[in-house]
Amino acid sequence: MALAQEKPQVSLAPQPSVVTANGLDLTFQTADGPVHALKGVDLDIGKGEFVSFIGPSGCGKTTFLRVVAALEEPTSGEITVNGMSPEEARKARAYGYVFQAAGLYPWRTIGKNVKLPLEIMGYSRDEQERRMRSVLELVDLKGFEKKYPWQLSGGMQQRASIARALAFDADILLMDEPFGALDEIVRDHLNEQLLQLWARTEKTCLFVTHSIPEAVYLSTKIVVMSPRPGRITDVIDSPLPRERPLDIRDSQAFIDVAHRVREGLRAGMDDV
Amino acid sequence: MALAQEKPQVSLAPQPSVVTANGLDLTFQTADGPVHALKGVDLDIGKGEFVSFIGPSGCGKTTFLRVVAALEEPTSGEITVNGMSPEEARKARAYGYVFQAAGLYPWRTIGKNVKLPLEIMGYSRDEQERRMRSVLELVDLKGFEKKYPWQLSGGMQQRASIARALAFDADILLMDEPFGALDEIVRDHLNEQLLQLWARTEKTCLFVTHSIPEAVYLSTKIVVMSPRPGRITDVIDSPLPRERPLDIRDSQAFIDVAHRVREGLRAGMDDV
Amino acid sequence: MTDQAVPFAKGWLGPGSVKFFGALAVVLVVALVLSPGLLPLLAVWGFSWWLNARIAALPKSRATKLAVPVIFGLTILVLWQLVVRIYDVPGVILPAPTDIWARLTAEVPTLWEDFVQTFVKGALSGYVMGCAAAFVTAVLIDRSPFLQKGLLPVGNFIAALPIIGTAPILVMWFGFDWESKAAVVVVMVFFPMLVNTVAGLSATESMQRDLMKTYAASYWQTLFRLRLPAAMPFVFNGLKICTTLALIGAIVAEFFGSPIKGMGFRISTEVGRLGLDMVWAEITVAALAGSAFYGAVAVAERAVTFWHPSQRK
Amino acid sequence: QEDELTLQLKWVTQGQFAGYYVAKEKGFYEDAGLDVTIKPGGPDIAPTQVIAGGGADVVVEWMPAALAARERGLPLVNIAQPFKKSGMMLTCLKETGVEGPEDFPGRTLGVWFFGNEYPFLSWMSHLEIPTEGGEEGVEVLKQGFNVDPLLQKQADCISTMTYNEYWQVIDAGIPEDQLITFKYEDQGVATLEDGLYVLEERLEDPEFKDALARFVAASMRGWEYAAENPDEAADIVLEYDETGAQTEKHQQRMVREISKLTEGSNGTLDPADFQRTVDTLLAGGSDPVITEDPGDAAWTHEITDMAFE
Amino acid sequence: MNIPLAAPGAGAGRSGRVGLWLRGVADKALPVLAVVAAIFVIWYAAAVWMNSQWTLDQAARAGQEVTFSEIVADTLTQDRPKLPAPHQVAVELYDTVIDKEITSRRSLVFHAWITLSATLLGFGFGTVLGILLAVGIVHNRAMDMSVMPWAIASQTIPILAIAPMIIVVLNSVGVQGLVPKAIISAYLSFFPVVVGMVSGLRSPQGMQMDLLRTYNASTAEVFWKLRLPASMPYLFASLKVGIAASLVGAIVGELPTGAVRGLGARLLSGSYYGQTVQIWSALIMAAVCAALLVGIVGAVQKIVLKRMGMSA
Ligand SMILES: Nc1ncnc2c1ncn2[C@@H]1O[C@H](COP(=O)(O)OP(=O)(O)OP(=O)(O)O)[C@@H](O)[C@H]1O
Ligand SMILES: Nc1ncnc2c1ncn2[C@@H]1O[C@H](COP(=O)(O)OP(=O)(O)OP(=O)(O)O)[C@@H](O)[C@H]1O
Ligand SMILES: Cc1ncc(C[n+]2csc(CCO)c2C)c(N)n1
Ligand SMILES: [Mg+2]
Ligand SMILES: [Mg+2]
Repeated sequence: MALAQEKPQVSLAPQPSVVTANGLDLTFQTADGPVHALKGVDLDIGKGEFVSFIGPSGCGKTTFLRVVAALEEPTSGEITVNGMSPEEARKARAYGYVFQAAGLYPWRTIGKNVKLPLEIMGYSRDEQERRMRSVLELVDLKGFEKKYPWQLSGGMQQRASIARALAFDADILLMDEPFGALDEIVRDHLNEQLLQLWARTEKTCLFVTHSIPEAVYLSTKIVVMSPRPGRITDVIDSPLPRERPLDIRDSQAFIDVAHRVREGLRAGMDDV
Repeated sequence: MALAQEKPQVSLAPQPSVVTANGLDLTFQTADGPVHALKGVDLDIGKGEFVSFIGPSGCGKTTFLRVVAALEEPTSGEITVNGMSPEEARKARAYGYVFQAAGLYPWRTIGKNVKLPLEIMGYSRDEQERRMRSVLELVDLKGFEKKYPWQLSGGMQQRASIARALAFDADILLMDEPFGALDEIVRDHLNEQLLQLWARTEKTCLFVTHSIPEAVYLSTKIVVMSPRPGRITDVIDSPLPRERPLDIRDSQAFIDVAHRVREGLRAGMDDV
Repeated sequence: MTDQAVPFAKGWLGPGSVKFFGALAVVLVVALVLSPGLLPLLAVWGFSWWLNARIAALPKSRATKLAVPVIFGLTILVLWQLVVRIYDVPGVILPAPTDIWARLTAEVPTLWEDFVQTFVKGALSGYVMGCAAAFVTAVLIDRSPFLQKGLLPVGNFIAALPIIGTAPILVMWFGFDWESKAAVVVVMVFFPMLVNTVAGLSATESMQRDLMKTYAASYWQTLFRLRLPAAMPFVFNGLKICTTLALIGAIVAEFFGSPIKGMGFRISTEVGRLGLDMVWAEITVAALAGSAFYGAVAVAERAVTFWHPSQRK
Repeated sequence: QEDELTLQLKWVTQGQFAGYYVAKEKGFYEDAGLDVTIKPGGPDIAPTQVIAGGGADVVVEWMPAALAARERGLPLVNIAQPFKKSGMMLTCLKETGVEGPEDFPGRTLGVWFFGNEYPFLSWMSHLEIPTEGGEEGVEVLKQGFNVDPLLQKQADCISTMTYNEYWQVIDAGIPEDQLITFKYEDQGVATLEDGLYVLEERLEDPEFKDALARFVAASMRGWEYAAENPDEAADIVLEYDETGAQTEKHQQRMVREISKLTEGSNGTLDPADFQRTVDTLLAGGSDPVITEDPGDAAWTHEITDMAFE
Repeated sequence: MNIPLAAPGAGAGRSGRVGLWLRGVADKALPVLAVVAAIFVIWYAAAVWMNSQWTLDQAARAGQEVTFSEIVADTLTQDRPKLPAPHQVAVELYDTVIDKEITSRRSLVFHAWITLSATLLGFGFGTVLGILLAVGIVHNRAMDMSVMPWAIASQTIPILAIAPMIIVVLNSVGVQGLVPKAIISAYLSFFPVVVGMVSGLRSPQGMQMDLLRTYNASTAEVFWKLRLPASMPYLFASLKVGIAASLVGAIVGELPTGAVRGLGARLLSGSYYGQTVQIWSALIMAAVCAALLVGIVGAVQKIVLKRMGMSA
């Protein structure tokens, strides 16, 4: 809690804002009474940043991402995406969304799964084919176009679903625990690839995770949240360089950031 | 691979053996042909040890635990539990098993779930009640006897299932990724509690996990496995003291062990 | 799940209802040109449609959940009445709801006697015997995969025997009174119930079974503590399917011989006598009894399988 | 240009309706400028309802059912009556000890319903035997389609027709001397069977009346031919039976038995027979089949007069 | 449901794929054959027991004594047995299925075909109606709330009771022939289709729906690209129930249409004349048809789901 005050909302990044939230509040009405999922969330995300959201289960990470994606409407407060309302941004195809589970449609081949957004957005056949191929190559799935999802391992499916989100040119990538279900080794590998991809494409990434090392390893900025009502308790700008080999995780700088994240999480826990 | 040779099967612990495996092999016959799940597994676990099993998905961790619990029969090789065959050990109620998911019966209240093994083993009503209460207190679930499993959070359910395994006096606790589905904070908390419990009760624990920090934090011995056919590639005796505050994880000793585990996992991966 | 349907309902409520009434007006004018008789029918239909859409868009509550189907049913009745009156449908073809109601209230003793004969003696007793027998059989063959693999396909085959054929045979075997009706019901409900119970008994997750194994639990302990409770959602699914089968079976069997009472007897006799209002009165009783029977089993299901995800909330 | 007519029979295709099938097969209808469709009946078909629904122009029906329908507001009119006598009877097993109607109380009797129960009910009220069971009354069963209740000894007596079910009992292996029969004719409660009926309002149409007259004339030709050539008539009936379930032996016998019932009628309704039927039905004590004399409106000689002039 | 892939230690050995396949067939066929054999034994015993009353009665009427072996011999060869012996039914089936030309009215195949054509048409009607209702229910909240309870109530009405009325009413508006039968058959088959299809169309999880929302897909696109394909397994499961119900409906529909042709007519005419053997053979034919139809739907299901990549 205290940490949040110490770290005012001064972004060091000179880039233009991609997502800005001001006093965002969201309350769900349920049979058991209202659930306060987000409370007074202020955040500013610049272009090309990689922002991780971390916090205990149920603290509102997914909800925040869904608000950005216009899948949920805030009860009060303001949010803009690329300077427009989230709804307009969606219609302008501003973002790709990667869900926690791969969520591929089992009746479509990998290739056709990747083409799904392209079909809906009315790309030409040739263009669909071209993009599908290039994007599958990007995630190392060349040659798997004709396979069905269940013929692939969990990690490969997850990569396919990332490919699906990359297939159309969205500036913003929203990822909700994309690697939650994978084992550590595969996860490390995908983390590495994701970083490379991000470096190459200059997209803005919003990434939800439960894993402290993952958050620290990937992000330029880490947002720590506390549970009900979901608030931001700390925003940490990472001192790590953009170039990050896997064993940066054994470095002291890494361990320090991880420690701070853990402390932030603790502090949030004790509040409740 | 190389590590396994460097570290011969010399257990430093002077305690009597609880589980000994010699050249254990297990092959599943499936429609797609045989699956070699365990190959030449040699292992010796002393009384009161806390042994973690770590390795990539599908490497046979669960299978090994199931063999110990007599839920699976090895194709060849020898295994004894408390000096008897696993089958006899089961009939002697030598162990409690905690599955990956909580696996509580949804039609029973938490209290009744915990009483389930006691009913089956023919404890008296009073004794059932007494043990249920004490064991629920142990896992911090006092007052939840009358609730149904779905009314509890995932972490609470998992604790209830641990309580269920503790309710009868088994010397051996087999736990298959009991905290796999929980978030980091809750997990930390449960890890701490589990360690305390183990210290208090002097049980022997066999613990499967995917998380390197978890394995290092909990264990006196870490068994690293490699995938198909599942073999043991490294057995690491932990230099950490038995008394372990949570922030031991930022210590150099901890990081070193974690590093060695990660290297072991890497090596196993590259083989395939 | 249903909230995905909300935007539609919303559309008709706000500015949409203007559109809706506009469209309705156009339809009405067209109808007027085609046949003036259609006018009141479409007007009633349109109005209740609008009303229902409006109620459905309100937050879900006990009242709206009841109101919508009731309004729908009333609309059908009013339309029925209007069709019969406007087009002067002869009563020997389709009586008006008011005529049916008049007959229903006038013949309560007969209807009650028929109800007891067919529903209580025939359907209910057959239902209880058939379901109980199937349940016991399922538990018995549960230990033998061999018997299961043999009985289930054969059972499916036998369940496909049409009742029109089996009913006369069973009437010949078991006589005219309710015993043969119960026998027909037993035959009809036995296999659906068996299949569901067998499926239910194997519906436990392997982890739940393994847990029992780690306790070295006996067969009976596993059965009573794990498999029967886990089977209950399936058992109730079977019980629900069988409620409608039971009533239909008992009624149909009466077509093939019966004492001179019973719902099936009355229906077939009154059709021959052109007493269509009485026929519909019996059908009303049958539908009410069937729905109530189904509802009662559903309530029991809720009480027993309260823990199942489909029953929670 | 042929006039189209649809005839709804009371029961399945069998010798009972030989005249109509013969007339169709032999081209008598065609000769009369008619295209006749014959619809077989069955246990689930009420001819009265079919004609009310417009599914037929003419129906073959028993008079009690037709008069009952008339009272219910379906104005059926008898236009011809090829059957002079009733073929209904009650057949009992001798071993049950039933010797006469006085033995009926306490017995179980099989009766056809679906509009065919009226003759039985009026007979019982003649005898003043209640049909609600008990010591004094008779236990009535709704008899199914066949004679099984007698064979299985579920009933002491069952309803049979002289031309059909009776012979099924015989064919099943029970010799005639083991059976006792009570013909409705002999009991004085006979009612007219198998007449031709149309809806009253349609008789206002002269063209329809003309077609009906030709139809009745051709049908009666068919009946005459059937009476003279019973075996050929049976073959024709078999030809039209699409279920493929009838046997030649049974149908030949049936056509011969039917001839005994059609004998003595040229198709014209005898008003005395009509009155006898009405009286029988009205005499039903507390629960008569019809409550008032329908009067002459329930029949007409117009068609038969036109047909046979 | 949760059958483990293979029991521990239940190895297929060296026999390989062919052996495995043979084993599979034997595994399935043997128990069925055993049960069928048991049924035959019971059937024969029951035939002797149930038919003996008639034999004894007849002997008593003729004033004769009969020995046990005479009883057995007689009970298995009666003309109008209470329960025909299996071989009597088999002979009748042979006569009417194999021995007759299929165009003959005495051929069961002919009658089966008549019933099947009404079944298929009715199944078509029922399926289309069921799917349309389901689509309406899923997309329209008012329909969702109002249709379902009445659909359930509609199934508690005994169809045999209203079948004659349906036929007469349709007749009076000029609909005749195959269609009325098909409508009755559709009345029975639409219900399982509605129920299955509603759960099928609602089976996509929130995430799968949200994915399309992030693409700003229209309702129609959601239907074609997500709901419909996702509903296929549910659809086929209910089609199997539905087609069996259709067959029953077609048979029921044959009674009030004069029962002139079709399996229903065979059942009834067998019934009028006490031809139990004929009833039994028609019954078995009907069950065979049902099994066949369900089998065909199952085969189509396999093919479709395989082409959709939804079966492993
Ligand atoms: N549709 C909804 N209706 C009602 N409550 C909801 C809904 N969605 C989320 N919530 C509640 O809002 C809170 C925040 O949920 P959210 O899914 O954003 O958490 P999260 O941080 O993503 O958690 P996790 O790490 O478990 O995914 C939770 O308490 C949850 O129960
Ligand atoms: N009953 C079974 N039949 C056939 N193969 C099996 C069976 N159980 C496990 N296997 C196979 O044996 C191998 C080892 O499985 P096991 O469950 O022990 O892995 P694991 O190490 O526990 O993996 P995870 O971390 O994913 O739980 C896997 O390849 C698995 O597919
Ligand atoms: C259910 C049933 N209802 C009525 C009759 C009566 N019936 C109408 S026409 C006719 C002559 C044919 O034998 C008979 C007997 C029957 N047989 N079965
Ligand atoms: Mg989440
Ligand atoms: Mg495992």
